[in-house]
Amino acid sequence: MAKVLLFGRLADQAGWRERPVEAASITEVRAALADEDPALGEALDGPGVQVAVDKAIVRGEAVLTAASEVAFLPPMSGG
Amino acid sequence: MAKVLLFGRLADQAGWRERPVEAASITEVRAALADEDPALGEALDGPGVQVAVDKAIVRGEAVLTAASEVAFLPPMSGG
Amino acid sequence: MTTFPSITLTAQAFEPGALLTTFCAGRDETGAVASFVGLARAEHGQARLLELEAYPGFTDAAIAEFAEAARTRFGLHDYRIVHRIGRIAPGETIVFVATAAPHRRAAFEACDFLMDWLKSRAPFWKKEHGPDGDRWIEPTAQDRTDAQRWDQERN
Amino acid sequence: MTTFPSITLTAQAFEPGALLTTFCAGRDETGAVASFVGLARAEHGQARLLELEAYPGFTDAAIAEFAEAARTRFGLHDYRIVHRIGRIAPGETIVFVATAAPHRRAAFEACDFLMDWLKSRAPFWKKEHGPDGDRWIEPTAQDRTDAQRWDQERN
Repeated sequence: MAKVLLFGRLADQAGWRERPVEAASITEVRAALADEDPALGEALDGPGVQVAVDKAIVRGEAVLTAASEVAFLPPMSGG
Repeated sequence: MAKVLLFGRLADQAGWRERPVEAASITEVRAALADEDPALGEALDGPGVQVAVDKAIVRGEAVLTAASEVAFLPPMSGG
Repeated sequence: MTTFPSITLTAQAFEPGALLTTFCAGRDETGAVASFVGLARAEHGQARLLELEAYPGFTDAAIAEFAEAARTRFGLHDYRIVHRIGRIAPGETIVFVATAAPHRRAAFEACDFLMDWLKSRAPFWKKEHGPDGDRWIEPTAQDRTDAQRWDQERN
Repeated sequence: MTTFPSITLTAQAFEPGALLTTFCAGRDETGAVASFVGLARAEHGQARLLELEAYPGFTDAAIAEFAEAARTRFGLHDYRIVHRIGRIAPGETIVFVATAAPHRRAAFEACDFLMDWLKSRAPFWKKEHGPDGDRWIEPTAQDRTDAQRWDQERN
């Protein structure tokens, strides 16, 4: 179980910004979300989308615990 | 007769900042002031000292009326 | 040194002058304070409402890391960054950045540097609510060019 | 446009934040306000009191002429310049300059440009009252270099 956060256009597309997902790795998070919403799954794999675990950018895989926070960050616009 | 103004180090040197001087041209102002205070006369002719008549820089000579304001401006320091 | 936070993200409208006064107060050795206020434009009646999303704890940490690097790079005494998040109406302040340094060249350059980065690379997501609907926007080509000026050392 | 004077010379201490707030208020199309505050430094206990002399009617006219040229050169919406004259204690504000433009590059450059000129070429006479007596001072080599940056067109 991990807390998943979506930002920017990803949140608009999904229709939610935060929810728990049953998953022990980033790959499992992606699979669970794609299974339920294939268009969102594709968007999460799209160009420029970064993943942060517990507020630090992660490139590649990461092991998640129940307390992990996984955020999908579309390209940042600046302020 | 003209109103003569001194600024910056010229005023400190002369011991005054403003006084009337009996003169019908800049040359006459310089002569009258140098006559009375030769060191001041030399300072007014020194490098970088500019003359303004009625708040406009004048290079060379100018005819003065009773209402004229003649200012001697040492090199400006910026603010 | 500072008795105020260096970085604030806020959903409330704020008043840049009050921040500047606080930032300038009680300085004996700071000769120069440069500051910048970014305002939401009305775009001549296109009346876009701006919406900025941040990731609390991530966005402010990224700004802090960058700002501390700027402090070192430019020899700043201090800086202050306040950034609006949420919905911002035309004329309202989006961002305030102030930098304090012994001399003005460092203060100006650091303020410019921070703004270029904040406008192009800081982790915000920006949406414009316009007459034709909403759209998420990305940095402009000018923003990228401005930020890239600093990637090579200047003299 | 402006409901405040553009240029003020004042013998009274002033508060830069209040000026910034007034300058930023009611702007719908100005995206960028850059500003600069110059403060008198204590110079680590050398405690120089600064004294600035202006020629009223001449100094403000020269500043206005230069500032209007800057407005044209940088496409400014507006500017505000307040300069102290008389005796200035350490920590007090000497100068406030603010520039308003559609975008930040023009606002920053214009503010920088105005400050370089004000610090090196504006018609003021400056005296420092230090522990070893008074002395009239002239622009520093750095001030001249800063001002000369603008004599050739930049891109």
